[in-house]
Amino acid sequence: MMSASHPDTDTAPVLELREVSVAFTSGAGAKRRTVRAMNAVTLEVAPGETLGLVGESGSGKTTTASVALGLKRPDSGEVLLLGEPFTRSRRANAGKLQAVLQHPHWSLNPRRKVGESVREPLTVARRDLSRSEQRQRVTEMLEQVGLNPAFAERYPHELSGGQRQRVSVARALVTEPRFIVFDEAVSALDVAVQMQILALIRELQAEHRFGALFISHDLGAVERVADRVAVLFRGDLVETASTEEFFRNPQHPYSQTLLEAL
Amino acid sequence: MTTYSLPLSKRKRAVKTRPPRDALFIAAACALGLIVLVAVAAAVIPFAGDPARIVGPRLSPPSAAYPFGTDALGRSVLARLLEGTRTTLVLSTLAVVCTAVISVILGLVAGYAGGWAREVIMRLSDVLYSFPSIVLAILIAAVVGPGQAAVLSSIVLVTVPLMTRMVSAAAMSVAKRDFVTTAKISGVSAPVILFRHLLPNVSGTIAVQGTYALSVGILVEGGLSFLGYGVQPPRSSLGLLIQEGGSYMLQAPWLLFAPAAVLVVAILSINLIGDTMRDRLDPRETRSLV
Amino acid sequence: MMQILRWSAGRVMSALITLLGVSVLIFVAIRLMPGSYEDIILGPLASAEERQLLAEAYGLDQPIFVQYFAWIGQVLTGELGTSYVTQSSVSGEMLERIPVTATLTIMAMAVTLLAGVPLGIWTGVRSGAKQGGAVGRVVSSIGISVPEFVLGSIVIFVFSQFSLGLKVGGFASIGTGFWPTFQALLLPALVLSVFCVAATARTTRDAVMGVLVEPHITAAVARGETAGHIVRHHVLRNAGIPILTLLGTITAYLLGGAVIIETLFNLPGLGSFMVTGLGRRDFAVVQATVLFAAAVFVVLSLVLDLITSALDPRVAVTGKAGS
Amino acid sequence: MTANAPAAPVVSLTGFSAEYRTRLGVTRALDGIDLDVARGELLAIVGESGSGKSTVSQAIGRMLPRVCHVTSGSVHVLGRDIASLAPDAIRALRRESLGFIPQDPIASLNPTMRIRRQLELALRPLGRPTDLESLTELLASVKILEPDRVLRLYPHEVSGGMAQRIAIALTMAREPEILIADEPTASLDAQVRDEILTLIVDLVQRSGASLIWISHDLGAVRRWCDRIVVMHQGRIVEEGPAAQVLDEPRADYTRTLVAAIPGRQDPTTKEAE
Repeated sequence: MMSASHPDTDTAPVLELREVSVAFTSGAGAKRRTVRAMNAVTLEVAPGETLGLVGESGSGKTTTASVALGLKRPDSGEVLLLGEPFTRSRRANAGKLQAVLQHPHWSLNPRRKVGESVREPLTVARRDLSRSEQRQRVTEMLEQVGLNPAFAERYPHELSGGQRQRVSVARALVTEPRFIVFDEAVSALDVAVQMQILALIRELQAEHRFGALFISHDLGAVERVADRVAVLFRGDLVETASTEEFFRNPQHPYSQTLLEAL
Repeated sequence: MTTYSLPLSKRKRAVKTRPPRDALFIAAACALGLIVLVAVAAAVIPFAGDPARIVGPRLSPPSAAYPFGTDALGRSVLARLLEGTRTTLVLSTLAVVCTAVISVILGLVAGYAGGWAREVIMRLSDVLYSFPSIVLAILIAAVVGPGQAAVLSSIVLVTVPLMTRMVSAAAMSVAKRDFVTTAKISGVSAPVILFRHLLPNVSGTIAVQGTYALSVGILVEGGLSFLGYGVQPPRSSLGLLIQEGGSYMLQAPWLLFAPAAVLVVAILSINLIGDTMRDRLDPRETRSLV
Repeated sequence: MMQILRWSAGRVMSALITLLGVSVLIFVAIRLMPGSYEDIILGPLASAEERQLLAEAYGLDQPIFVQYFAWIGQVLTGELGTSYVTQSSVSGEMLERIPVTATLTIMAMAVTLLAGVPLGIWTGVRSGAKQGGAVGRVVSSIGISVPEFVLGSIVIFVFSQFSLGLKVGGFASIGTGFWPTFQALLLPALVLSVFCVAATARTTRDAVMGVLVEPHITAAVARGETAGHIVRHHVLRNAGIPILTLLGTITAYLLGGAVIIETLFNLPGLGSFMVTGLGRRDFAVVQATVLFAAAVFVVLSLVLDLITSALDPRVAVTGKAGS
Repeated sequence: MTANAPAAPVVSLTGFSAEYRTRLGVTRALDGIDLDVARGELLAIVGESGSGKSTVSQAIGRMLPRVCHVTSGSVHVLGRDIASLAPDAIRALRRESLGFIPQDPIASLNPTMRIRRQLELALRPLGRPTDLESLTELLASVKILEPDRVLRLYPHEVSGGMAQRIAIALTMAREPEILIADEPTASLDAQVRDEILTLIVDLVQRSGASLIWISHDLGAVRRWCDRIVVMHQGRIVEEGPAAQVLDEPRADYTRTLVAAIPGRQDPTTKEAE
């Protein structure tokens, strides 16, 4: 079902969430509490655009990330990736979407060489490429993220946090996905390194035109990398605005407290 | 001891942890190594003579001619001890290898799949775990009949529950890591995730639990053979030798003390090695109030 | 309050499922045992009719799960079948023997708690100190490296060799008053408890060390509270939960150890009954004693589980015991 | 606020260095720290995770973890070198003069004990009244609405903000001369953060104690503290009055830190105080 408002395929939204709701129930009996992680969240990410998603812990950011990545099936509402709903098998979407997650320490399998980790998505999405062709793409990707290709032979523990996140970005881009989720991708890094990674993401997005959902509690990072900003407060999407508009005068009172707290 | 300034982010850590230099670990490793070496060597070059041959008068004390004395039938105690140690070690090691294979498969599936698969596997291990080890061994000996098969299957069924639980817990914590989530998103199939991502990162737990299982194995073999339902004469094992030693201990105490000493030293060194490996695997912060 | 009831109902259910599993395992094991009963009772030369008669008497010709439910029905009514060898009822024999094993295990459990837990706490609180290293580790491992059958044999050797007062072997039946029974069981109970004291001390030490590094202990230390105060009020309470769960495993050790100790010291308890049953291929006895041992363990673990949930308030909300 | 005559500093670290020796290798946590804290001063130590700011706060109370070894220098608290203090003396110092406000308030309370019991246990050795009436009053002093209900709860049943108020009440009831707060609002929500900070500063100023506040939140630090110390990888890279350090940062590192605060056009423009 193509959405009418975007007839032209290359501007059709990469990711669409329509009225998506997710609830968790914890405890049981008298103390049974259902926590509404997402209530009727609707958002879109266009190709080449970065949508910043901000909110505090417990606002439903992480749930939104796992729904957008097809890891969690919503209780109600629709999730469309490139216009198609998520199917049961993840193999179908292999290569179309990827993620860069928060903990640099655990973003790579400590027992495998860095090159192998970056090559892994290719072994599923690009079986047509031979092993050496896949290795060749890995070398190209490492260079694109500003790492010396010789790193492919190293183990993750020999790299710094910043370098490990660069490798994650390389792994995310190696299959040329149309949509990438950055879930707190730079929060665990030093400020100076954060700046470099954020700049890298902007550069690569300009070149590869992927759609990105950049999730973070750090407004500073969002300001540097997002085209539009959406604010989540206890599962409700309370405000969506262009970045420049959002930082100049936030509408929703909660957004104001967030900005004031800085 | 040179201290050098290392910025926190570039902390150097070798994945292949070097063997620890602490004295206790080395002592335990040497003791165990010696026992294994001598027992295996005795099979290749029977320097202590043939365990089945009558070499001298019955129950004669240790002397130059018979270094460990002779047993109730006049056989060399040293020769029988070496053969007994070898049987116990071989049986326990073989059993632990089976346990490891079973527990790793069940543990990984339970840890990664979760849901009903995990529930079924945990319930089965609860059932086996409800039997005191010697009681389970007796039940199996009744089914399989006394002998080495009973010892082998008893050790496996006694050690599988605990090892499965430990592997499953470790697998569950690794499954939460980002690199597993990313593999899932890349469409990597579950079996590949189990063996390419979970198994190598759980190998530390497997090694530690395997070591502890080995010491439990020796205990179970000893107990079952001591009761007479494990290894059957004329073959010998540490448990059997201790039982024979027990019945003649008033006239010939060396029949009891030799196998008892070997058994205790073997189990002690295996436990110490296991403790050291466990502390190296996840070094815990400690505090002393004193 | 409702929450605790719901949570404990869950625990009772899983214990029942485990018990069911245990009974199925034993029933299947019995059916797999080599040589049908007919050979044992009637001898291998018995004619076909005799075998058929016996089979009907024991209901062995019905389909397997009918036999199972018949068997379970008997077990639940306390009727554990008749011994194939002595033709006397197994449960009668067991009732006589239970007090022996019970006294033995309770005495050993008392020694375990009185010695094991304090030893564990003492070494746990000092775990970090300099000398805590090698000595602590060897001592904590030696206890669990000397199995009952080794220690028992050596103790018997020592006591019979040098007759240090405690008589070995022979056993005044329970009836003849408390003191002779106590004296007869003291030595076996002590031998049985050595392994359990070591295992308890080891686990208590780990539990205490685990609690000591928790943030609320750091806060207490930062408030300048004395070590005694911290241990008494904070460490014991938080370490209590893992120690209680340990008691379930300790009971399993004790029941297992009792089998060896009773055989070694030839005490007329359930353990020796089980071993002789196995020896004489008297499967009704093996079946009943093994089921009894497993049932005691499952029931006790359930009781301990419920106690720990009552002690740990977090269970009321999160539905699982705080680790 | 600081007395003009240079009164003896309540806390002073001189040439203080420490390193973590673990199986993974040796990592230097602090590299020659010289820091003085005057009586009644509100000092903030800012820096990123791994800069060593928490190690400084632990060193003051001699609460360094076992794997952290002091390699040089000394720490003097109220004029006494804490390294030389006997265990009883250091305990007395912590009990009478030092106060710690935890980063994770809920975790700093005993999970198996109701709040009331914990307050009694902590206050009785100090001779403070522990009857229901005075405990309720104590909780009211930190603006907890229904103190009698809270007293009956278990730690996992109270909110983060509530638990922090309890921790503050517990600490301030001992009237410490030096209060060390290691990221007191890190685990709290935005709205609650300001209330807790105002509460801490208000109580500190009223009691005349010195506050050593560890934080990575430059905005909040700027509003409350007299002096700021910026730390990076175990060294103090800059030190000075709050406004001057944040508006005209001399060290490059401070400049990148300040630039990272969103919505700030240019760090050098003068902010209306």
